[in-house]
Amino acid sequence: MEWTAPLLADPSLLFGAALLVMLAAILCAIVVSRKLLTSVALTGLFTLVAALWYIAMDAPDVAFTEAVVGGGVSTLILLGSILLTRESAEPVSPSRMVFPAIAVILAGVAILYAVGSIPGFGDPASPANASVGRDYLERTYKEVGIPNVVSAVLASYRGFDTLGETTVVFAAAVGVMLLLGFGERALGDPARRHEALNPDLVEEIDHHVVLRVATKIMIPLMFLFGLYVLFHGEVGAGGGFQAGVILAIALIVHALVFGLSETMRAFPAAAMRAGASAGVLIYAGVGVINMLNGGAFLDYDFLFPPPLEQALSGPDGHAGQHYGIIAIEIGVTATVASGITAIFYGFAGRAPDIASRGASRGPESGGGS
Amino acid sequence: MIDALATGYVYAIIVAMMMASLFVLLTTGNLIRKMIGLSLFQTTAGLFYIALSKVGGGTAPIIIDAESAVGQARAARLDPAYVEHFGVDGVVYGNPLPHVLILTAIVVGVATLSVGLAIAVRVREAYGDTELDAVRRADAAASEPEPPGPRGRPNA
Amino acid sequence: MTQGEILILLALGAPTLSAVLAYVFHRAPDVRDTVIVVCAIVLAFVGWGLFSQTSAGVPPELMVGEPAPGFAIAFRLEPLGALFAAMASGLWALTSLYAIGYMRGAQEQNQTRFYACLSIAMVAVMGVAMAANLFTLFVFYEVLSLSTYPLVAHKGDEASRKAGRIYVGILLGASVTLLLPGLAAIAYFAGSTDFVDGGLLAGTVSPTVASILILLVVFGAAKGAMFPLHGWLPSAMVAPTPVSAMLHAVAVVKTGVFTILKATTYIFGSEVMASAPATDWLVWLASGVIVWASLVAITKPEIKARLAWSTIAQLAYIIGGALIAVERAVTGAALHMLTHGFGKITLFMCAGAIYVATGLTRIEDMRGLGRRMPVVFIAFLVGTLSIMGMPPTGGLWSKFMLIGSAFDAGAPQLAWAMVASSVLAVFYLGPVLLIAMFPAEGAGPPAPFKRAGGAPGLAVAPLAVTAIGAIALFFLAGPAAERLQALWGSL
Amino acid sequence: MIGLEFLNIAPQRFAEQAPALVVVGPLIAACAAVLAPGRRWAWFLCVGASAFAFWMAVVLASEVARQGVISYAMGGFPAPLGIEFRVDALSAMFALLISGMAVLTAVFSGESLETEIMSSKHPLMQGGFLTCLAGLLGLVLTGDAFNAFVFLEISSIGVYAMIAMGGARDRRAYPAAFNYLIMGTIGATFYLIGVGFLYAATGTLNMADIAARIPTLTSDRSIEVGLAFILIGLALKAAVFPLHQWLPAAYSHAPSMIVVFLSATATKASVYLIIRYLSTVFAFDWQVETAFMAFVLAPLSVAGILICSMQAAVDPEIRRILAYSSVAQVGYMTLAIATATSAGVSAALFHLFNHGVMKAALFMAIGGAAIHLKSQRLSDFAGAAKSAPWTMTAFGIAALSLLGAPLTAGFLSKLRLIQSLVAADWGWAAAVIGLSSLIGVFYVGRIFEVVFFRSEPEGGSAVREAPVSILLPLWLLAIANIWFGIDATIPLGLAESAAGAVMGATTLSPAGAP
Repeated sequence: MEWTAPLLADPSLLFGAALLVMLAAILCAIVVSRKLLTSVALTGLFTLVAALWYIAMDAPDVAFTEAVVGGGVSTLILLGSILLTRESAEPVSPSRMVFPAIAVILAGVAILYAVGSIPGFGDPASPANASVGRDYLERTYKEVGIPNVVSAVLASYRGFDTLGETTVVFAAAVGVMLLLGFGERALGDPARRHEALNPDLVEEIDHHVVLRVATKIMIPLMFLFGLYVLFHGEVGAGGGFQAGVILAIALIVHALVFGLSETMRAFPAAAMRAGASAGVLIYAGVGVINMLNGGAFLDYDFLFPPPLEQALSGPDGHAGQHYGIIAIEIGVTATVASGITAIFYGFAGRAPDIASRGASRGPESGGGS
Repeated sequence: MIDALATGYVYAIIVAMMMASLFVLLTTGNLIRKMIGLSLFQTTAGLFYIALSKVGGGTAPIIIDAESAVGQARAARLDPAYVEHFGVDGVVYGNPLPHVLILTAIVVGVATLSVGLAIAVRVREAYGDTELDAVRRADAAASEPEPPGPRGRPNA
Repeated sequence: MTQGEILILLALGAPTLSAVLAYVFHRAPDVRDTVIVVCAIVLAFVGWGLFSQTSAGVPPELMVGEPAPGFAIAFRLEPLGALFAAMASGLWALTSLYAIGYMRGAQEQNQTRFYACLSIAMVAVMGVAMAANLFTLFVFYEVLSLSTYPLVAHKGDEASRKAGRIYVGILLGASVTLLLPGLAAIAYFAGSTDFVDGGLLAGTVSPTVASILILLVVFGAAKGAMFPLHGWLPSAMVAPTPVSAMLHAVAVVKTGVFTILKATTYIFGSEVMASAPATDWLVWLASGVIVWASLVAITKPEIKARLAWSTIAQLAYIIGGALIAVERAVTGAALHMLTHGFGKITLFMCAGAIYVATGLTRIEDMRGLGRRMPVVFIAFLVGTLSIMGMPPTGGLWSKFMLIGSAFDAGAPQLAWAMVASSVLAVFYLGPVLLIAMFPAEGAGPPAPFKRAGGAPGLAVAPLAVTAIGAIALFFLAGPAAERLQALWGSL
Repeated sequence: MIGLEFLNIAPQRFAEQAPALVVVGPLIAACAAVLAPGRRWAWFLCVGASAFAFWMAVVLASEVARQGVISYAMGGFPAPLGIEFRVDALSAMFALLISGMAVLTAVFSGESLETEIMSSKHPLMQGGFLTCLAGLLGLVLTGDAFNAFVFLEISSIGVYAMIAMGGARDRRAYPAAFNYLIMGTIGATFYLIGVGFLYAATGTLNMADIAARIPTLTSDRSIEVGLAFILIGLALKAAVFPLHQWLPAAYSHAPSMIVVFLSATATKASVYLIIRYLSTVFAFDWQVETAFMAFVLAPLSVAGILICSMQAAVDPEIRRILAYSSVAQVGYMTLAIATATSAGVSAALFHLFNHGVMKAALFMAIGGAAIHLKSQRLSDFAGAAKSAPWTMTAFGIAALSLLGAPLTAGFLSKLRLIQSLVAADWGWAAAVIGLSSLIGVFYVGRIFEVVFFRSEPEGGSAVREAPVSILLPLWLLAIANIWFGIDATIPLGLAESAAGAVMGATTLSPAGAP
């Protein structure tokens, strides 16, 4: 059975083509722009459009993640670091471009040469789509018992990858804490506490009582939404990771409106550090419990001792898988939410120094004796 | 040939974008811009994977009942033989595996980005600039007179 | 465990122990020096034991292990090695005594490190002498290079560090770039690197390949100081005199020529050597070096430099003999190792004694010293005679055999070069004696002693013993040569 | 086979879980270390977890020796549905090397961090270190191409930050770490793209499964390009010339603990993955690959060996000398691998093991001796042997091993390399190794001369004897350098069986000292 691009049968293909062209245009703009702020804004835009394209490609989970991460967290960190660094990049002399250009063109030609032998776009019979990928679709409901196949693969079949991914976030949080500290300086010096973020911004916000009130209502809602995304991940798009990012963004919004020191009092950096490692511990702990019950690492069928598993799951089975996935998703959420918040504290806590010292060198506090 | 163009354009555009972001990354001397390039490069690799996962006429890989309204509507647009052959229980789905991989890759990307930017901030604090050229000049100037004592930062 | 194995272990163990104990007792110099001398004397007896075992027809053997397939660490004595082991261990005992006298007299720094390195060098020499295959030999050869580097750079000033750089650069450089690939290639062609009577490679390689391998070995073993890799030897003379005496008259340079001798005898064999064109080139080169180095020696005003250049010439004798690779030549070469060892160490020790007593190194300053240091200069005379190959020293016999075999083997150029060099030796060593014994009229009084009482007894006694040894060899050369004949009898 | 079987005392049920435990142990400890109340606790956790990982690695290695390849299905889902840990002799060897080095580094880290990093950050450093350890171990055990990517990132992302922590002493650490991050991430992304191509062509991510499906494909264009991308990506991570530029700077400015560990393991893990792809996923007799190795890998290795040796010979900073030498040594390994013979791979692995042992000792000695010395210029080590005799003697032994002096591990590995090259009829390559050894004589000689024969500067040297907790692992390594130079049963056995596992039967008989 051949697949011959029935464009009309699948309107998302047309939609996707348009989005791709948009992506290419945005990227061109990034290549030529030298203003860092413009580049960052365009990068945020790029990821949002990419998220749309993912939806067109039937990948809502990826789209969700890309939107919250690329459009949210990445852009935020980039903006924060521009605040801490400089505004525009030096121009690149053409002579410096020769070698990279050759390398890039060579690599591009190589890929295109290979792409020629890849089965056509959208081909359901391609090796990628016909082998393991299809197996998951056929087996998930029987073996794991949840409708969202992406969640099932993510949390169960390839749960070990996801443990790794959580560890990466943990490691990044550790790294940023090492490099930039825990934002302690925002707390340490009362005189500067108020300037924790861009002083102009803080001043502006003070006039906006409406904004403060609105934020006070918004943040619980965001928390609620985060929890919804977490627990809804089995059924629809979403999951622990997206939930964690949303929770972190809620905290960041709080910090933007009420000042970093307020947020750090409510959610201390030490708690974030604990949360980041607790998340990984929960995840790995589930795996260890599985091993103790006689299964392989992360084999949630062994989350409960076999008799209890029988009792809990009834005829359909999969109680272990359900609870296991929820448990590890909670772990992921904990690590991601705390980790990203800690990263944000690190960057934001650095701001007063830079602001007060201008281009001079900052003091040594991240390390050294 | 036409077929190849009709389906291959996706990969062509993605590869072009991939290479453009790599180009930004390799040429610029600005740390922040380098991180932007790196982040875009990773995103475009994600686009490539997701392009692989597309199944014509498919839907998101969240199991739905073929008898439900949504399922019926989905199936109605496709050749029944096609659905029979490539669908699972009467519905054609996208390939979930690349989605999972790219979810992971996105997370890895943001982790790298934050660590990279944190280092960039420290570079700026230590050298007063985020251009690699300026950093190089400062290092060259520092190593020129060969001070006999510790060569750490002046205010360390 | 057989007696042979015990002897081999002792031969390696005694100097090792000496090195360790030197560090253990570094705070008590007297204890340290006593221990070193005791170890050295034990080793001398062990060396003699090895020699008598071998000549009694029960060569000691010991297999240690095979760190890499085809490359075993193993020991087996044969007459050549037994002779070398006996000579080196005997001379080491004397050198230890002498070194203690010298180092104390000259008040050198870092004595513990010095003795430790000297002892390790001795481990290496014994390892080289007893090696059962080229790999083992190579291993200890390298250990020798590395352990003697601290001795050369001993003083730590710029000149000695520079000498150390040249020393280690040439020796290690040559061995890793030439000898090691040569070793790997030999192992590749023959499947092992064992020393086999009649030659390991006999009948397996073409003359061209053999030529390449011969060149790799002869130049790779740069300790033999073959031109153009001789530069390290004169520059290493900045080392304290016991080092020059022991290492650059006995251990290091002899290890170099011993390696070549072993390789030509047991790896290549006389037939391969005779068929390879490289042999001819090298014989010509050796002949040239003999004459040229002797001429250079005459121009050197420093006594140790003169001795060093003389050594380069004498080593070329041995290499020449090794290249000819027939029975008589190899016997002569081995014997020459022995007689030259005794003669040259005597000369070096004399130079050292003079230095300790007066601080002088230039020959022209030594006027009239002969009357004040009679023992030293009589020994010097004996050494000179030995180098020249004159009776009543053993040097006569070894030169005789080498020259004779060179004529027999159709290499008259080599023979004539040796004759010329003997004559030139008169010109480079004679002046020392002349100036010291018969100073020119009105040249002023002899230089005063820098050290009260002149050279210490510990620095004089050993050189007297070696001088007597050089004379004794005149009578013992025959029996020694007979022992060596056993080597050919087994063919 | 490995001489460490006596440590295999785990109960059977425990041993069955060893593939997972070896990674999960350090991972859990990493989280705990970050939560640790004080630096002592963090240090204990670090040492304990590394020791646990080493024990598990021994269990794994002896199980592999006993029963052959071990397959462990993560989550209970068999490959290719789930992620498989596939442990053969090659993986076991690397797991042993990495975890063994981790134990020594962990012991070393206590005092070393004390002087380099403010104490409130020690738990974070230890946590980051353990994360990296878990990542490297996962990298060498996993049988899944994408999972390897994840582990590649786990093992690097904390390291980038930890290298930058050297900036407190020397601000050049920051740009160095940044460059490493950029290069490392480009490498990882190239790898990711390469895996994408393999996935597009075969539809699976399990390495063994990919290998099984490749022969059934009609066109191998995407396999070729996938291979190219994977190898370029890994070569970046392994610092294969000319993609090594990040390494010297990163190694010379990072905190000692990180350098000690990375120099012995990090680039090695990427070399592992290169071997894994070349041998297991693709076939060594595949024509494209043979051509690639003879015409790309071998010339690059030679260039790397010679150029980096020369750079080491002229550089004024001691750690950078060693870092350049590391790149040259990686060149030795890739050169031997490029012969595509079992003897070559075995020699490369043998050298890799020995090089880990010697470089860790060298960096450890420098880190220990220079504990109060902020500079790393070679000239500041003048006369160091006087003020720190124990530390510098161990340093000297390791330097001799680097030089390839007989009776040290380095000598045997050099000999094996030359032997394998001669046996493959690559005499010219053996000559290159000889030539580079000659240059090695110069740079090691330079260091030696300064350390042992230069007199101390006026006012005494700033170099001090290292504390006992550093001397202990340091001397263990120094003794290992000598021990493995005399009796190489353990590393040679590991290398032979590892090469045998990926190449089929070995051509050289396994050695064994009587």
